[in-house]
Amino acid sequence: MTHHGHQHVHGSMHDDAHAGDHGHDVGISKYIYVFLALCVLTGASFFTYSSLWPFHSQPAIGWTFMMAVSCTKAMLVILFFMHVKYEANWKYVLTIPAAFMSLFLLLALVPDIGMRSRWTAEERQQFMAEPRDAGHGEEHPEEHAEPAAH
Amino acid sequence: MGKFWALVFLLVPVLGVACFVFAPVYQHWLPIDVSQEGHTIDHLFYFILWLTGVVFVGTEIALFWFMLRYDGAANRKVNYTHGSHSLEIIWTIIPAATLLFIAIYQMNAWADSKIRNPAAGPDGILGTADDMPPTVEVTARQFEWRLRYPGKNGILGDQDDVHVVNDLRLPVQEEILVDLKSADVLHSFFLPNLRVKQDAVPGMKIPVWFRATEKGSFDIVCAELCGWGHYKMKGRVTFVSRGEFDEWLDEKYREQTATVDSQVAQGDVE
Amino acid sequence: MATAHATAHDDHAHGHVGLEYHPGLPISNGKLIVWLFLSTEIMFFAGLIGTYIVLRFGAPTWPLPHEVHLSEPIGAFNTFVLICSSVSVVLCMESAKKNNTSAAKGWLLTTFVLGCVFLGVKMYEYNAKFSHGIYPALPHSRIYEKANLNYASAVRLRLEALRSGLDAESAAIKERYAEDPAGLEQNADLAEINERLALVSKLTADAQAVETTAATANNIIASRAALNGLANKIMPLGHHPGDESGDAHHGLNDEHPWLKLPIVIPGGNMWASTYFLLTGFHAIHVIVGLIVFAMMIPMTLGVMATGFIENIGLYWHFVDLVWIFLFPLLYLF
Amino acid sequence: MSSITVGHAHDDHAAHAHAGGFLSTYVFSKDHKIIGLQFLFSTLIWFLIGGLLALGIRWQVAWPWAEMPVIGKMLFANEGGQISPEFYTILFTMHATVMIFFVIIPILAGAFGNYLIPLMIGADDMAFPTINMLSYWFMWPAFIAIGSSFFVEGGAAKSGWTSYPPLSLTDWNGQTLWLIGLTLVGVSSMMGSVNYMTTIIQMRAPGMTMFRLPMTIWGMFITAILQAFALPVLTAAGFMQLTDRMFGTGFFIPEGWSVNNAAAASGGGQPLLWQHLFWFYSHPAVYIMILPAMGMVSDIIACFSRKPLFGYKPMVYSIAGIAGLGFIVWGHHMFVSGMNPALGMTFMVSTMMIALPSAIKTFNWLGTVWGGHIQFTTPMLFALSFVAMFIIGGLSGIFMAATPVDIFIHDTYFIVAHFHYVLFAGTAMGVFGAIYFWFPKMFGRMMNETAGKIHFFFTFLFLNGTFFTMHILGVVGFPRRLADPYHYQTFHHLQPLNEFITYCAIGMVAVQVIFAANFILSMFLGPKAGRNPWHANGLEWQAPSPPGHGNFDFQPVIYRGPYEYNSPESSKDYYPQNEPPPGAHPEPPSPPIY
Ligand code: HEA
Ligand code: HEA
Ligand code: CUA
Ligand SMILES: [Cu+2]
Repeated sequence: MTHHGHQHVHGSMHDDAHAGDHGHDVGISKYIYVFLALCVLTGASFFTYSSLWPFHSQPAIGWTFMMAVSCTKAMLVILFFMHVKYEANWKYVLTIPAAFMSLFLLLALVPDIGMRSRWTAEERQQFMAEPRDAGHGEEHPEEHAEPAAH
Repeated sequence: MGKFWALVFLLVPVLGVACFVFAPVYQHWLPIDVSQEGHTIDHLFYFILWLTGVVFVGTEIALFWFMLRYDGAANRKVNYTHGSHSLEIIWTIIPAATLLFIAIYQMNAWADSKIRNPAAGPDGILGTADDMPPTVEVTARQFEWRLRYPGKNGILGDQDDVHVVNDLRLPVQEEILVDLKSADVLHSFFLPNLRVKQDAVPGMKIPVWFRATEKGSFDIVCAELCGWGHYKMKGRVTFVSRGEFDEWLDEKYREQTATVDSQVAQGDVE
Repeated sequence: MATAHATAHDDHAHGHVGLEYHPGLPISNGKLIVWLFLSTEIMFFAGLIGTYIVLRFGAPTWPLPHEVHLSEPIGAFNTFVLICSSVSVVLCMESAKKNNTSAAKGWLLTTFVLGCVFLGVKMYEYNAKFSHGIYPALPHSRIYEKANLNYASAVRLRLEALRSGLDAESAAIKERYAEDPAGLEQNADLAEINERLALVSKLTADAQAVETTAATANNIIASRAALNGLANKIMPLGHHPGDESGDAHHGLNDEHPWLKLPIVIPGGNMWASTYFLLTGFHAIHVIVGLIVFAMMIPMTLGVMATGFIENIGLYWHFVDLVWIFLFPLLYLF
Repeated sequence: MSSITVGHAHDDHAAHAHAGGFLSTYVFSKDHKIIGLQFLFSTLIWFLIGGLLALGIRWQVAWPWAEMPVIGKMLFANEGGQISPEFYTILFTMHATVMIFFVIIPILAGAFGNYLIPLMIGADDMAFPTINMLSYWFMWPAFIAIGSSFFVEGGAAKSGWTSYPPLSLTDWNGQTLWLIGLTLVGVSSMMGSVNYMTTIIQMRAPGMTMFRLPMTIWGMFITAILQAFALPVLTAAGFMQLTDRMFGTGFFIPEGWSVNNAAAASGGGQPLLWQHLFWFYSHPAVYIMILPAMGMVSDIIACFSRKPLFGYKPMVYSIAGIAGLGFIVWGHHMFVSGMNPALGMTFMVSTMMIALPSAIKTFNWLGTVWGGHIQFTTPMLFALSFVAMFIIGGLSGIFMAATPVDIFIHDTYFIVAHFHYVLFAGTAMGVFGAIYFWFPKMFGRMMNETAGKIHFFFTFLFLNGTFFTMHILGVVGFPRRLADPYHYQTFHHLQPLNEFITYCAIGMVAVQVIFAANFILSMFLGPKAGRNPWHANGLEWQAPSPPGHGNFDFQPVIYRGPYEYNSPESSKDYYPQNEPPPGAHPEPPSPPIY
């Protein structure tokens, strides 16, 4: 094809993009520090799995901790590897609405899907797994209506 | 030409209003309401109809008037303006207030029809002794309504249950609680004459409640696409007096045991 | 804002004017479109991860990692691999910025290799699931949500199928050695088949016993206990402190992998659905990244290429970011 | 010196000034104008198909099971020339799919977005012409998937355009093709929308600040944002449905679910999950289907009222407000779906609030017409009818937003009336207006005004005959998606009304012949248009008609907003955006370059 394509090489704009960068350009060491931090943080969330983790009986603590760690890691990657720390304010225009929308989607799903056993039909309960702590002791009366009727 | 087009646009509010004025005359209107609570829905409908009707006529007439009045052929001087702050504020605040009012005004009716579940009994809490048992369990399936009454002992899910298809009978003047289920895909349990509509969702047991004020027989419509036979998924709901209802239920129970017995006698039952 | 004078077209062959623009943001168009693309990706993964979260926390129960042969150390290792690859991408860009093309090429290759390692590990992990019958659904899946009569009859059916298969096999061998009884006696396959048949008959008897107990027991607890016992024998559930490999159950299915009996994993089906969906889409994103990296290998990665490297880097970091959340959510929660 | 006069010699500057061969110029072109026209032609053809499918629907509803004249025997030989109930479900599913995904969305964003964005902001093309080209070519596999689905075993998708599981999981291959087609349309839209955003942010001519952009561009811009944030969720949901169908995952089915006595599926999910994810996209999508039309209509109304747009900034803010609120109202499609009723309450309040920005827009359009100097051209008539019709469609939305009322009217023809008023009477009329308005720019020739007015008159009449009466059906409770509504006693007496509606629908499709003829003939025979036949202010009108490759034969520099009609500053009744103010700059800052 003889077509050249229209790759717009905005030479001068490219310089603009890094105009703010020069002051921060401490080179490679910055990335190494971030890398180490990420490794340590991965180790930290992995720690919740080890037997030394004191809160095995309260999973919520572990979950919160891990999400906090993940968010920190995400921030490090976004700020340094993706250079967002050095970007102008437009970054907020993109990230904040997306974050809000995903959160709202999640929240609105909770009452229906998250609490989907609220209005459960018996037919479903027959096949549904039981909560782990229910154990073998107390039984729900409806569950008696199991295949016995076959 | 401007005049002509303005008149064409005037047809919209004129014929629109005429449509809504004449429709009731030809029974093209809300089907008769035989429910205790349906009138609140109808009332809200009329309220919104009047409100939007006024807005509709107002805006359409304004458009007509401007088209007539500011026809370019008349060569009037143009009113060069970029807008008006105070007008913007007025036409933001007034609709906002109106809409907010409708929003709040209807909440009670919504709560009555979907939130204040009579199953909870007088104390309003589910799972206590005074809970109301369901009158009937309706299971929608392609393409029929399976109905199950608790029978004499009032407990669903035992040998005593009465099974019926499509022919829903219910006592009049009593609070009815339906457990709505689906055996396959989505359906919707629509009683136009009671202003009741609720989708049946596989895996869910959704409570539906209403109270009929008049005897009679009405359509049960399936209002959610459920396959090729969606159009024929028709049932009937018949409201009868308590006595007639009990009698009918007894008879159905006898029929049912009779067929089961004869099947057992013939060895038909696995 | 100052008007940045940017020439739109570098090629004047078209014979039309190059126009001047008034850009709204001080970044290149390429970078902007990549960022916009990434925000659509955020919503895509928000849909997937959000679904996972509500399904998981709304589920009556969820399998423990060990029950679905999920190994946390492997997951952590893969997290580490991706972090390394993120670093190598930025280093690639830094080298390119300094016009150090060979170093840049080296870092690019490192990234590429790390991405491949990630996928290799992922394949190994998938295989661990598949070999245990953990698929999203029938016909391959062997997961049952609870030990009920359905389950017991599924076990019996599987055993019956095994028996008829083994019978056929042994008949075939016998036919082959019809004229050679001595050879038949020494045939190792036949011996093994007989051994298996013995086990299958024993298990069939057990399963039938459980089924009858469960169906006839006048007390639910006894029936439950029998059914749970069967399930537990096939694949024991629960956390086993000490077995860190994630693979050290000792049920019938592990002792005799050929049995492939149905297993009970409460919540296992939804687990499999979400796990494969999330990791699958993440893996697809990794593959796309690797394809681009592969295409970059013949390129000269000098100053001219920094913009491009930065953009693909942004994408790659995003893929890493997704994994940063997937790892705890899928492996550690 | 007015820059309009600059470069008159280039009026006939052809789109193919450079040697590129037929294929790369007209087929695999990267020029935004050619791509826009490609979208326009494709969508018009699909529009025709969608309209014919609608007639199939109307035929069945008015005369259930009656043999279709002439074509019945050809199409439904097996059923003795009648539509089968199954085919009826295919009809409305595909009618809606075609209309929404292959007509309205691509004609707004694909055709007009592509054609107008660079021209109106003073760019020579999109920021990424190759991606732009791909976004058109990704439509083709989708066209093929959806088109061929009619011929696969079991027929095309038949679970409604909403594709609610579990029904859609039991469907035949048509549904798989539907999902694939939609995913591809999604990919196309995504590529379009990120490209449009980049172009609008980065490639505006000097002086073209955000608040000097025409409303069309604002509509397109916000639409692109909506697409970018909402569509990926549908794509994710579509993949989940695809894996549910093909790999047996259980996102949308409960435990133990089985249909037709098949073995119980593993499940563990919830049918409502699809509805949430689907409407999380599809509610913003209804605004995707109207915001660009609102923008174009604003431009047309201001131009033919010869008066500045009333309240430019409130108009912009209300578009943004609609977009923002649009993300938090999706639950209003699910009031009776089994959704948690408390959630229904919150969605009701947000839905009420979304009427507010629409109200602001409506009043500002009226304000624009007020005190103007109205020229009753065809585009103006269509634009005014957009306003008149959108009011009806919007007000019927208020009934449905009221949760208790929605209990009764949900899934009745009241809903059908509502969305045809906003989609057909609103958007499609806006699109007709836009075609009449920008046709001279696209093809360098004018369309016939008389034919246009006849087209308008009958479309307007028939459209109201068709859709207004549907409100009445809805008030009786007449359900939608029903192959034979007279099965129910309650609806027996509605058949005459349905027949009337069908006659109007036939009339409406028939008068489109006038439009088609006018469109096709004018392309070749219409009088030459010149650069600015409507004396409009927008930058696109200062470029040649049709604009050549690279769009402008001068460097546009912008001095004012696009709505300075009858400005006291100018002696003419219009004042192009790039005309230097008297005295301020005798010469534009950058002299024209040739
Ligand atoms: C372009 C498309 C479009 C647009 C713009 C809208 C706009 C609106 N829609 Fe509509 N809608 C659809 C397309 C659209 N809709 C489709 C396709 C469906 C059905 C999908 C399906 O099920 O297949 C649907 C369904 C639908 C439902 C679900 C009904 C049901 O299934 O039960 C609801 C419920 O709330 C709703 C509400 C609204 C509201 C409140 C608006 C508002 O934005 C309208 C606001 C406008 C005005 C109100 C008019 C102008 C204002 C004034 C003149 C000011 C004064 C007014 C007052 C004070 C009241 N719509
Ligand atoms: C943009 C969307 C759109 C448009 C334009 C239309 C247009 C029409 N629709 Fe449709 N419709 C929907 C979207 C749309 N519809 C949706 C979303 C549904 C819901 C489906 C579901 O339930 O799942 C629906 C459902 C629906 C139903 C309800 C079916 C049912 O529930 O049982 C009916 C019934 O009357 C109907 C009728 C019509 C009619 C008569 C038209 C007419 O206005 C059509 C007129 C057609 C034309 C005017 C085309 C003319 C052609 C040209 C202009 C091209 C010219 C060509 C060249 C220049 C080459 N539609
Ligand atoms: Cu059942 Cu429709
Ligand atoms: Cu909506």
